[in-house]
Amino acid sequence: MVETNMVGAINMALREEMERDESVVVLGEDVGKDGGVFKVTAGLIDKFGPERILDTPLNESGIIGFAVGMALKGMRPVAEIQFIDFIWPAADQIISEAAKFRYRSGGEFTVPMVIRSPYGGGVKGAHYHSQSPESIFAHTAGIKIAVPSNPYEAKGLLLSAIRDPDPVLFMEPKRIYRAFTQEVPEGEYTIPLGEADVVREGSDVTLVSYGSMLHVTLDAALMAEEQHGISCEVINLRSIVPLDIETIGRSVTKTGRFISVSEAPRTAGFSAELSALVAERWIEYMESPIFRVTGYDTPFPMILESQYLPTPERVLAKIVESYNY
Amino acid sequence: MVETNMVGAINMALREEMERDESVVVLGEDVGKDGGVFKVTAGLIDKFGPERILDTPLNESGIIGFAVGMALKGMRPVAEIQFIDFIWPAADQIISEAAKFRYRSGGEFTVPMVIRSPYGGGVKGAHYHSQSPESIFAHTAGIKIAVPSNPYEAKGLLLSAIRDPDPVLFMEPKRIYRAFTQEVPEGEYTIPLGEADVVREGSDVTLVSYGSMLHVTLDAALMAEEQHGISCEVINLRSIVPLDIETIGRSVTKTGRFISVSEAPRTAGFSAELSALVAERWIEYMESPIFRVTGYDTPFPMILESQYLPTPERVLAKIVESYNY
Amino acid sequence: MKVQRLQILDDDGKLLNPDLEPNIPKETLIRALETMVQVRLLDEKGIRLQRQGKVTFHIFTKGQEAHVAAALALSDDDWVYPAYREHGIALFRGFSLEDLVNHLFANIKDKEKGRRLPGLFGSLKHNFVNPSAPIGTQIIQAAGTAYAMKMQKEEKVTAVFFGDGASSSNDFHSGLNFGGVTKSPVIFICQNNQWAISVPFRRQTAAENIVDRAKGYGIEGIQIDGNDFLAFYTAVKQARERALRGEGPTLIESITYRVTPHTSSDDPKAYRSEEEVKKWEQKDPIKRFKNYLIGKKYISEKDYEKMVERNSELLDELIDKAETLPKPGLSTLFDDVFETIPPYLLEEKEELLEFYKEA
Amino acid sequence: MKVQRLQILDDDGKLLNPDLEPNIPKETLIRALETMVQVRLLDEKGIRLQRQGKVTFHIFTKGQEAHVAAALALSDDDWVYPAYREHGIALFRGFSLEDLVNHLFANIKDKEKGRRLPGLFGSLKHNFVNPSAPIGTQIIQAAGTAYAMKMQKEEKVTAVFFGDGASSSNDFHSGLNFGGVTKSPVIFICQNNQWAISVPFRRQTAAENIVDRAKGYGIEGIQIDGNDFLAFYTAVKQARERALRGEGPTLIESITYRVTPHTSSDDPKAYRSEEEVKKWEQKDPIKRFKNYLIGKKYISEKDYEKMVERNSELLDELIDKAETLPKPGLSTLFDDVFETIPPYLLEEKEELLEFYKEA
Ligand SMILES: Cc1ncc(C[n+]2csc(CCOP(=O)(O)OP(=O)(O)O)c2C)c(N)n1
Ligand SMILES: Cc1ncc(C[n+]2csc(CCOP(=O)(O)OP(=O)(O)O)c2C)c(N)n1
Ligand SMILES: [Mg+2]
Ligand SMILES: [Mg+2]
Repeated sequence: MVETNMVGAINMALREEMERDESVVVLGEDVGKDGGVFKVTAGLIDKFGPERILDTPLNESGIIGFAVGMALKGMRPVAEIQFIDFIWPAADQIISEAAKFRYRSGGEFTVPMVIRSPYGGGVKGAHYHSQSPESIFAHTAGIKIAVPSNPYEAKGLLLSAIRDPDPVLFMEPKRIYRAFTQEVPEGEYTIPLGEADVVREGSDVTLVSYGSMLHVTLDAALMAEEQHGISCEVINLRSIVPLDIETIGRSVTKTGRFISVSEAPRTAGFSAELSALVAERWIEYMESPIFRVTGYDTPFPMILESQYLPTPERVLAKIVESYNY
Repeated sequence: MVETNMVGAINMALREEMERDESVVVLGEDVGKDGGVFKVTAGLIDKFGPERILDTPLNESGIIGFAVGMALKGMRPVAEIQFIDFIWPAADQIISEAAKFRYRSGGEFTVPMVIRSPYGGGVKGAHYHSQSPESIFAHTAGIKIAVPSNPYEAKGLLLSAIRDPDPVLFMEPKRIYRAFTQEVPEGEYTIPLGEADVVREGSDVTLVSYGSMLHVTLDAALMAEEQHGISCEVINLRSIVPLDIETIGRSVTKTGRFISVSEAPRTAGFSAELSALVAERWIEYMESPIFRVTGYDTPFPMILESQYLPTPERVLAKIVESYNY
Repeated sequence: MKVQRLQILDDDGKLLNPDLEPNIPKETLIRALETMVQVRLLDEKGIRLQRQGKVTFHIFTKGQEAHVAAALALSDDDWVYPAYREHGIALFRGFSLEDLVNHLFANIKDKEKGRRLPGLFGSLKHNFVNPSAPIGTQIIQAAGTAYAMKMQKEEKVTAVFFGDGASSSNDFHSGLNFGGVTKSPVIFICQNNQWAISVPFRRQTAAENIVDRAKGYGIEGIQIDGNDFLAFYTAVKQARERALRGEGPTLIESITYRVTPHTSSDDPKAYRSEEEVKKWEQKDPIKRFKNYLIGKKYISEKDYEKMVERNSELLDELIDKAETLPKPGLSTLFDDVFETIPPYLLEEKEELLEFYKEA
Repeated sequence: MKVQRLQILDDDGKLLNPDLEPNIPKETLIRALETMVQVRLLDEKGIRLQRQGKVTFHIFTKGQEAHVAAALALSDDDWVYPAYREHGIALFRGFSLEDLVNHLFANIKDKEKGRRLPGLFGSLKHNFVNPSAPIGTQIIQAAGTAYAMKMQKEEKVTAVFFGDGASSSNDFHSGLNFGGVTKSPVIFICQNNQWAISVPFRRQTAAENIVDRAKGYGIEGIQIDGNDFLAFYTAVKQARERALRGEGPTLIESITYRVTPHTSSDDPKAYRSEEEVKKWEQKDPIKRFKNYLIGKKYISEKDYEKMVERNSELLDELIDKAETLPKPGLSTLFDDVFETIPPYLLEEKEELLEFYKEA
């Protein structure tokens, strides 16, 4: 066991997996000597050398396309996009290539690769160092998406992602990269993609979230309990694709109330998908509207980011509204 | 009045607008002598010359980035992406640039431009000549989205789009480019972005769709009436952003049943947003689950495309399920 | 500064420069010619099938068959990323005509399971990568594959084909740059056939030649007569040797011409003159290569005619068979999205199967 | 083949080649020096403010102040797309220090309404385009703006700045290609400062020079000593003249060096030696330009010191004022998404205002 933060846990996962499996390669901008702008890959180049920890030219479609080509040839690339806001030049290589190779080749050519990228607000990063585009990739058949919410999960999910036979987008909530530490086992353990975690049991309202918003949600649940005696069940999705619909169903049929919390803009965000799923499957259980607490439909701001982002208070208000409906 | 199909109506809109406004420029691959692979820009180069009908190199981010630069300098570019499946190299120029310029510059630098692109299945185009990525752009604050469903709308919406002070994605349902003709007025008329059209009134079930799926939906409504005596109200969105939520609300509070129909993959598609809106606003009116009929969460197929796409029969089955719930 | 263009055969197939004649076994040369003939026949029959409504689409290759030379210059273990006019390489490597015909019909024996436009096929067994439709994406992927080969310490190279249009794509830029900076064993082959659908080369770029880009990426460049089988062979062979010596990538610009429409959906009358096409038909690569073989007395005109006839009959048989085969079944729709189908997709599958059982 | 690099001043600011000395009025030169001094001071004060937690972020410019020369070579009506180390151009054109300081503080007078990282500002009035953060995107936009100028028949050009890292971006490729093929009046200025955060130029590309790319796009290219004010001026001036004569784009590669960390978030100790930095500090562009002006007797060392002092005091005053101003209000969050706020966004705005009124 090591007491470490999320940065440390991801670094540990990469280090161990690269020791275990020669075919794992890390590539991206500044991942080498610099250890990445968040130091997630710190020290790896000393151990594995500049061929396996490859500093690339500044071109995200290049990074992903190059990784696709490596994956096709039997490597297990872990590509870093420095901020997920910079992923768009690579959209074609992700959406048209990585996600479709298996299907378009009738199962012959496969792309086992991971795209790691810090996402989300809360660090005064403004428009281009803050966004959460998970719903866009969730809409893309052929790619899985994992979002850890703590160091332990980060390591376990990343190991699953690297070993997965298909492309996985691994979104790292940078806001909590160093927010807290946790005991993380050394050596091998995995958390399967597609299994949510009920992190708090409750009977009145179901709250669903992931990544850094999970903590906002948990704070709100605590406040709801303490201030209003409302008992919230909190589900941590951990992976968005595949989605653990069953766990959501089990909870919502029990509580009859549902709120999802995500920080991306509201329209067509992943919260919309969660609402839609509940509304088409379990509407007869619902005792109040199916709510979402989200970012707003504006570009990501800077000075006003704490008002833009969901806060425990905003989630709490919806919990109370839902409960008293 | 001219009797014309959608290709003719769009061509007419471009021609008239270019005559009226010198700053309108068309650019894209093969838009010149070839008139576009669907002949939408046929003949325009003869009238306006190769500077205003600009054949570009094969690079979609180039097309959009070049158009952004023109728009900033006071032009009104109408950029064609040959198939919307090829829009991904331009994702960065659309999402990070066109959509955010006004906001990031405090309102100073603006990008009045249109991106025209054929979308959707039904032409045996397989993975890369069939997709419908509207939800991805709907999730992007700062860009509007219009989707006509007939020649009349195509012209009226396109004129609004070109005159709009902000970037507009104009998605053309290629499957019905030449499917039918209609009387289209010569000269000026516009259909505002943000106003849906109730194309069929009804009392039992609300159906919402747009583009080529509108016709599938209308066929289903007719079958529901004829075969089951179920009265469907059909709403044609015409624009997805801004969305006419009011018209949807008026209908669903009357019928108490809701189904949206869109051809994109289900997960996080635009139908999810429609479901979420209804579920958070009007759940107490609902007498049955909030349904969506969509494509599946696979890459777009070829041989099996008629099974992949929503059909009147599939919509009808949901109507009956909703009605009998 | 005018770029030198490598040419070994003249337009009639006579040796321009005997010193440069590569040394290739007779049988290999004849097999190459046969492959080129098969490609030409597939073109003729493919467009006919499309006109008859029997296949959905056709992509032409006519006039670009000299690409088969690359299959000789490469080892079968080398990876090839085709654009979509290079299936001669797969055929030369042993991908069967039967599989190809079944693919065109998108029938139940189609390895691509009826999912692709006819012509967009690959074969892992033949190290022939399944192509995309988005233009250019394979260029950077090829660089990555070559880098993997280097890491895996395999004595292999990766070759990638793309058009003049694709030279404008983003992935051309990143591909050449990543390939160069990692000194990966990759060969970039631009089939500059002068047109990207209706856009002529002079509107694709202001550069005089695509090969002028090599220096800007610190890699080697060579321009060749792309209708000259021997020049094609020689350039690829040299590039391969350089790559294996660790000297990095080569950009080969093959000057050729698309004498046909772009695809079955295209009509070039709108944008180009017939004269230009006529001129280029004089440089037909099959004619030149065949004459070279006749000149060397490896075959006779008669042999060639028989070769055409034999392959034509074979193809007709395969077509007749392929036509009768059923299409892939409904449940294949959900295969291969992921290695294992996740629960939500299984639900969708069951929903669809249930619906069409009922219907 | 070694590329020739244009240099007019030596490392001490003496004229290397008097024949090439441009003819610029004394007052203009002094104003340019003052602008460079302001830029340097903003750097020193900006990083201090960031360290004190008063502004959120700092981007350095030190060592790249010679870019101010471009402002002299261009007309004020020409459009400039900066990367993010070129605010000297805005200042030279009259963008006020006060506005810039308010921007750094993201206060209520910030034209960018507190939305941007400090340093990412533009000004329509000064034809100085609001920059992105994604690297390279402005290069193709600049080509489009230049094309618009041509269509509008204005006697103007567009100049765009970007780094060596940005030369790898997709938009570099499309920008130079679109600019070239449309022969638009655009000047591409690569500030090759040898580093892209921690990635050295030799790992950015295998090309020896960025300027080697010009030929591959059929455009003109020139390499300059980017710390030499006079070389910078001359290259931009010539490029502008070519552009206005309708001869198309020029790629200028300015060889310079980032003597500072990348931004306030960066620590270069991890990846480079101090020696290299020291060497480049000898080529300081302000020192060289100042010595040139002293050599011409346009100013004295004393004048220069006063100039620094005066501007330092001015900046301190502006900083003190800016610090006290409030931040932009909550309702600005929803402005400028579109020209007119649509109903759904108005609803969101009301929801938020209501919530924070209650809270
Ligand atoms: C990204 C992208 N944009 C547009 C298209 C449509 N398209 C298909 S082929 C083609 C022209 C390709 O030209 P070139 O690369 O020269 O290859 P050629 O067809 O001449 O062999 C175009 C524009 C596409 N497939 N992908
Ligand atoms: C598309 C994109 N990828 C990554 C980044 C992160 N990033 C910011 S600046 C930078 C390096 C830029 O180097 P260069 O272009 O040489 O400019 P310089 O900072 O040296 O002036 C990187 C990688 C970014 N802003 N945009
Ligand atoms: Mg071509
Ligand atoms: Mg740099």
